[in-house]
Amino acid sequence: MSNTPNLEFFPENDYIAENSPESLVVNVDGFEGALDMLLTLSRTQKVDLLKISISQLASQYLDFVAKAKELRIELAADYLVMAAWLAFLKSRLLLPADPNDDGPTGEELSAILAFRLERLQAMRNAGAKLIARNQLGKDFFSRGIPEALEKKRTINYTLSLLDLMQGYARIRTRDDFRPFSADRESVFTMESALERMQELLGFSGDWNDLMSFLPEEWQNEPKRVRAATAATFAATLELVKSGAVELRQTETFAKIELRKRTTE
Amino acid sequence: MSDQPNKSLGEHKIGEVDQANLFEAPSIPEQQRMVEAILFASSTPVTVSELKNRMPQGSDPAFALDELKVQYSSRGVNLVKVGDGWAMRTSADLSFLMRKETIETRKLSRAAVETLAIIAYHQPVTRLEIEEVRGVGVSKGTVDLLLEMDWIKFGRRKMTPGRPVTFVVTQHFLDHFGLESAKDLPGLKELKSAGLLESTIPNVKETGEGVDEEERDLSENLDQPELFEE
Amino acid sequence: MSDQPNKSLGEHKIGEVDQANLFEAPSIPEQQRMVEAILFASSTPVTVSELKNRMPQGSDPAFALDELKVQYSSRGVNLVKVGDGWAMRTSADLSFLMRKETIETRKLSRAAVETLAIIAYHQPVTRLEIEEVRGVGVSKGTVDLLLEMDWIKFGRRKMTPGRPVTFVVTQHFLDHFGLESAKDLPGLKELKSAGLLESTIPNVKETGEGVDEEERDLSENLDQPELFEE
Repeated sequence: MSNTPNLEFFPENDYIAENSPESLVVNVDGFEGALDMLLTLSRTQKVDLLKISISQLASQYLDFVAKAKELRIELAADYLVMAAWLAFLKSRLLLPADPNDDGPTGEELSAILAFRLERLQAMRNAGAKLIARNQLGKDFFSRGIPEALEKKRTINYTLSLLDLMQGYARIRTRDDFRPFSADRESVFTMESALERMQELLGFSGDWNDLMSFLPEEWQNEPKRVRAATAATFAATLELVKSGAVELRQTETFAKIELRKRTTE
Repeated sequence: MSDQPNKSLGEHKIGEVDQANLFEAPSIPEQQRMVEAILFASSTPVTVSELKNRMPQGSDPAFALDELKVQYSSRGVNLVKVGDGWAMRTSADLSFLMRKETIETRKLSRAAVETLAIIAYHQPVTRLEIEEVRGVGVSKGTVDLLLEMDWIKFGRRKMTPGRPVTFVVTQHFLDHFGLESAKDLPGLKELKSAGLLESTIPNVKETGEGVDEEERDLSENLDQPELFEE
Repeated sequence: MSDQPNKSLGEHKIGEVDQANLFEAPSIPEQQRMVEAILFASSTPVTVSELKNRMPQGSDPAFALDELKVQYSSRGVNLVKVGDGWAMRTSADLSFLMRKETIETRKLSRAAVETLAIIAYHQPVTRLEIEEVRGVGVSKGTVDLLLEMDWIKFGRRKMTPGRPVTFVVTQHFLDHFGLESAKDLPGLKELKSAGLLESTIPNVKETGEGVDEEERDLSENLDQPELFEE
């Protein structure tokens, strides 16, 4: 117990950095937690881990924490938890075992701590051994020019006879409506009729036969006349709606006449 | 991979090495191992002089390469010269192992189905005729796909201006659909009675002025109810 | 690299193949060439079942692999087993030739090395278990780094309350450290028999009085740096 831990004994010199005259900040980053610090402390006993005096280790650690407090060093929570646990362990080791107490004995607690220290040390050694192994890309190598696996995709198209028949049926059905798309030559659109009417109305203020508005080239073939008449009539209705034109028909099947609406 | 290398080692080099460069040059098998490892790991072909630079003093990579080349010539991987350098390559006859073939099942596009159907029902038929029936153009891709699938082929040229080429269905097509001939395809009436045709059967004669003989034949064909059995 | 393989071919397989699968399986030397080609071409390990999938029907890649492993054991490039897979790797004793190929890797922090070791030796292991061994929390950055390096991955969930996720090492980890399986980790047996891979002390009562033989062996073991031989 004379082995009072001296804070300066910690491995790195920068472990304790002077922050202000009154408080010291412990560079806890140097340690990976309280267990790691205990492991480091245990090495100061210069015996192998299994022969270590846990009670001496506990005292070392508690002295360190006490000194840290005295020096107003802020310690992380896990260091304090460890300190409390070690204080408990020490009391167990010092006091005679209470036969009525079911809790672990001081020896058992010591064994637990020794086991944890050993296990940590073992993993640390294992990690070192692992990293010391030959490594891919450092000591042994894979093929420098790997040959890519060429992925060839074969597409298998499926088509049943039913699909084929349905496809054909679809086209034949569509034929019924073909005039819409097929007979472009005999179609006079309402848009072109409207355009034409707007031009012609500019010159005419009298009543005129709707038929006189048909373009000349659309007045010979019956099919074309019908198309042009329908388009022109529709355009006229559009013009009436917008208030540009007046429309009249004296009796059924009589001529449809129209004139430009004059603004009064 | 026989005992060849050992033989040749004995004959060509080991003696020399033992006497002259005992403490310098690695043994010939060692040099071969080195060349092997360097070529394997390098991401680019390696020249002889680069090998020499990388290998211990007194090495003769050119010789090791020659030996290795022979050894590997019968293996799945060969030593090949690429420009000035050397590299390992999969043996050409095993290139099929480097391909992963996947088979994907896909539905034929609507355009392709319709084009195929028109060819089947109207054959021999020109591209223009297909377009007339479908009411839209037929893309080259669609025709190519059907040709590639070996479902259609070129038929006789039409004796009309421009002598356009025609399309007919192939034996493979018939086999695929279990048909004896294209005439076995169900007619429009069967399609209708099977509920496949919603509207009335159009009168083929009306659809245009220039219905040629074949089309008329077809329309007659379609009027005769045929039993379709699959 | 002797006539061994040919001998064993004759004994084991060729007869079978000739009689049973004459038109199916390639000859054994052919199968070896194929395995060779596939493994040389791939920079990552290839499993036996993948080899089988890529080779012609009736091939027995496992047998070909055994033969090839022997043949390549003395070469500059070796056939190594990595987990479920097989890969071609340059011989580690030739690493001095490979300075050009060496990939500079970042040095791992002590925390990362320890965490990796704990996962490798204790797997499958939960984060909490890692923290218990280290006596300190495991930072997300450390786990992320190891995941990113493809050295660890998530394993099955533990059947304990909360069903915590576990970590295990990957095939790439095995590949990177030249391990055939996680069972080949250095010193694994000793650690196991010393009870140091347990989450609790193997036997509290005994250890309190006297350390048993195995533990004493281990502690000696740990202090004496062991030579690792492959």
